[in-house]
Amino acid sequence: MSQAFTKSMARNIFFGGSTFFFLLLVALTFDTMQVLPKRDHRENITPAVAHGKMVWEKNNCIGCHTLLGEGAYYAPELGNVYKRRGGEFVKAWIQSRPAEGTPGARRQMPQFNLTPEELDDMVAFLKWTGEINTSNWPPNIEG
Amino acid sequence: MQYQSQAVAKPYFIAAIGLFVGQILFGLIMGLQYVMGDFLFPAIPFNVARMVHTNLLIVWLLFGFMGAAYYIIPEETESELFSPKLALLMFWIFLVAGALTVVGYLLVPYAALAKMTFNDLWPTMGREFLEQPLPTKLGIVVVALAFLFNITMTILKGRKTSISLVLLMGLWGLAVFFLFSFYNPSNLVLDKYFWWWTVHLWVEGVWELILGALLAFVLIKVTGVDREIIEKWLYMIIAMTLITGIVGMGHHYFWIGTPEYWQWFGSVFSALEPIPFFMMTVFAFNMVNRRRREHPNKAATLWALGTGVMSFLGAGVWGFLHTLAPVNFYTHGTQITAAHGHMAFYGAYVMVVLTIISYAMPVMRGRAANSNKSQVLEMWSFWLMTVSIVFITLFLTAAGILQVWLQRVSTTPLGFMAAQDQITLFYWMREFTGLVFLTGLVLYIISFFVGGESKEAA
Amino acid sequence: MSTQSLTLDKHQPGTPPGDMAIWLFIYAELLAFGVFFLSYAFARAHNVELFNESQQHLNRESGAINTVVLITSSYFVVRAVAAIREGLSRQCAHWLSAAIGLGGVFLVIKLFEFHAKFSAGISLSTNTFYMFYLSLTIFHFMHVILGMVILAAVMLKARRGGYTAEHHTGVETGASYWHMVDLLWIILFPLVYVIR
Amino acid sequence: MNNIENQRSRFIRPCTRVWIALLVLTGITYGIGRMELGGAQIVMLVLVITFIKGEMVAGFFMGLRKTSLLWRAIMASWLVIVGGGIAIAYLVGLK
Repeated sequence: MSQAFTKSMARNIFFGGSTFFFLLLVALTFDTMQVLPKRDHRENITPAVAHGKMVWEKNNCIGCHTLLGEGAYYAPELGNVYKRRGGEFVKAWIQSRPAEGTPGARRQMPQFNLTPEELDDMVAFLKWTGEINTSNWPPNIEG
Repeated sequence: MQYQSQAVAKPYFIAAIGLFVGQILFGLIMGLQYVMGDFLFPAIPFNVARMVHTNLLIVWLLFGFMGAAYYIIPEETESELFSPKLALLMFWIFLVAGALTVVGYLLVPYAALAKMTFNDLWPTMGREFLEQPLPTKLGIVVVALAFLFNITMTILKGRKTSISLVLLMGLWGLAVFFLFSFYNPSNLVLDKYFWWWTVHLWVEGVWELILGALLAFVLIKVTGVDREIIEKWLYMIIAMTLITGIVGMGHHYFWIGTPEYWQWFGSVFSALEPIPFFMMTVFAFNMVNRRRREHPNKAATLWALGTGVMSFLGAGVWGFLHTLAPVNFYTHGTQITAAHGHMAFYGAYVMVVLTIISYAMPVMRGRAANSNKSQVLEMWSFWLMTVSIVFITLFLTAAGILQVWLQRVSTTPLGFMAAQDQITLFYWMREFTGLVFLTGLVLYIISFFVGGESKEAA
Repeated sequence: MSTQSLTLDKHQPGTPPGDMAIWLFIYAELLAFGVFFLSYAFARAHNVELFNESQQHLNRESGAINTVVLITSSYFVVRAVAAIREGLSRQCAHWLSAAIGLGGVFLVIKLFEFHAKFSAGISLSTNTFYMFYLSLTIFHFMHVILGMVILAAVMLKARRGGYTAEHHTGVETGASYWHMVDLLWIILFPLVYVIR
Repeated sequence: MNNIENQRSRFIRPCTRVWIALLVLTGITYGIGRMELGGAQIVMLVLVITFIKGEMVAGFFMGLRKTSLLWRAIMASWLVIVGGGIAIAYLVGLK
């Protein structure tokens, strides 16, 4: 290429361009933070919901499932599981996993030995998650 | 080897390759669990295997990056490392911490591990890729700071080249954005929003600076092309990377509760993200075609070219496939994402680390390049691994398309498990291809032990 | 000295003025804006009534005045380049200052527009039209600022006599970027304010 | 030096004429907006005017006029694609 393509100009564009777009990201983030309360309904985050999220994390549920589409793709989406199955089903399902697994089953879910309180809070968390405004994702109830 | 202290890179590279093997083995376990649900259950449930698989990947790439920095920086700054002893100490700390973490994952139920490591005091665990217990996370910060201190001091006292500057910025960025992993609010949307500041700004941001710097260094060495030319390309590539990639983060903000304008910002900017990868491919081939010397290390050149092509395919093309919001609406969180993830990580980061290892290891062992026999074997491993990853990606893409069709597009959508049953064949083919990949990796390791007449040191 | 060597500076014949790196950047920017413009156009096609209705509330006058301001500012920059090609550093700096001043006028007018919209409670999330209107104009607004920073750097160097009739790639580089900012607004104005 | 001497002696430079032309075209565009005219023909007129303005800025201000065909072609095709895309989108929206 011509000599008129200089390294110092390329460097300036790198610094200028990345600063510019980082500022744009910060500005958009600022706006997002203003809008989020209307979409995530944070007023409904009760202590039970918050604890439910901890239960979710402590058992590494994201290692098999997706939540709002993020996570592992080994097991069903759970962002809308409350709507799909209802709270009682979710609790019964988690409780009834055999510790040694089901021989010959297609996929296996471990027995996590959750307490009744943990189960309730997990369901509260999943219920709250299902009420987040996700722009109509997933496309249907199957997740 | 021009500087004594470059030798500290060697244990880093060896550890990286060792952990790479572990990563692949766990990948194979998971692949089998996709089709044989009770394989190794309940000893190693899928979520544990996956955590080990992804965490090992991250850790071995970090080992690779650090080793690369320890190798490159003395040569670029034309001075010995500030403290080789510190580098070696950090190596052992990082290795032991990493090993303990993996052992913890495997031996203790995750919830018990969380309890043992004070997760209740400051919950950070249980989020994808950031599953590490708090002490491990703090350990990473300490190791990273000591490492950065070492590298920064070396650069300060020596020659300042653009390559070392870009590498340094990338590494600092890596440490800075990792700090977001300590932020875990109970509001899931906020959690996810800033979780991406670590994950996205790593792999589609600062890591690409590291990638660019490593590639530029190796290209200067193997092609002998003028540093000025290579460095200005480097700047243009990373400029485009950040210009498109920073706001391109919006492609993760489509469906997690964030405002809808992200669908536009994310689509527009991430649609441009293939450009820097395309430039990288053009750059690599251009430089090799304009080479001023015939470097005896053909394998390293092959890896460098492969990085260009495969990162463009994996990150660029496969990323673009599902990055537009209307498409992503259907593909989000399916095997399509997995397909993209595999090829992008292999094509960009695995390959660039193997490139620098391929170039630097012979030098550290006192020769410009390995014997012909060894290089031929290494090139075989290159092709086996690369072709395998292409096929793994294709099979997962096929699986993903079918999954999307059956579960989301169809007027009578199937449930998740029913859809999975329909695509078992592709999972079997993926697993088989994974074994070919492992064969390639074994050959790669063997190539280090193949003797024969080696090329003299340059 | 022939005109040839003057106008071409140290360029290869046939390449545009300024540093080649800025041209790569310019094309990248054009691509990003182009995609954004087309996104607007096709989003509008799906929602004509909403776009037509919301467009009524824009201040077309300030949009038109700003077009004039930017075109004139661009013209001043042309004069600055012409001046430095004749080796007139001081004049070059003066033209550049005038161009930067007009950039400032653009920003002020735009700020009034933004203020009116924001105080009416309009934000990115109000509707698709305002999402685009605000995104496009704020994104462009930031480009005007960036362009002014570049021109200011060039102007300061010109004032110190840092450019000559033979060596002034820096002036041309800054000028090319500023013209791009102008060019983008020339499309943005009819697209967002006029077409209905 | 001939050209420059000529340019300096001329009262109105070529770039000044371009500037005036741009202002006039802007005035027309504004007038169309002011009258709130719409419809396919009007919009095509606005887009043609925009294309001409774009080419003038690119050619005379940015200096692409004196460059090789490739450089001019990139800019012209960008203008055509963006303008044409807007036109197509408008026609789609009429239905």
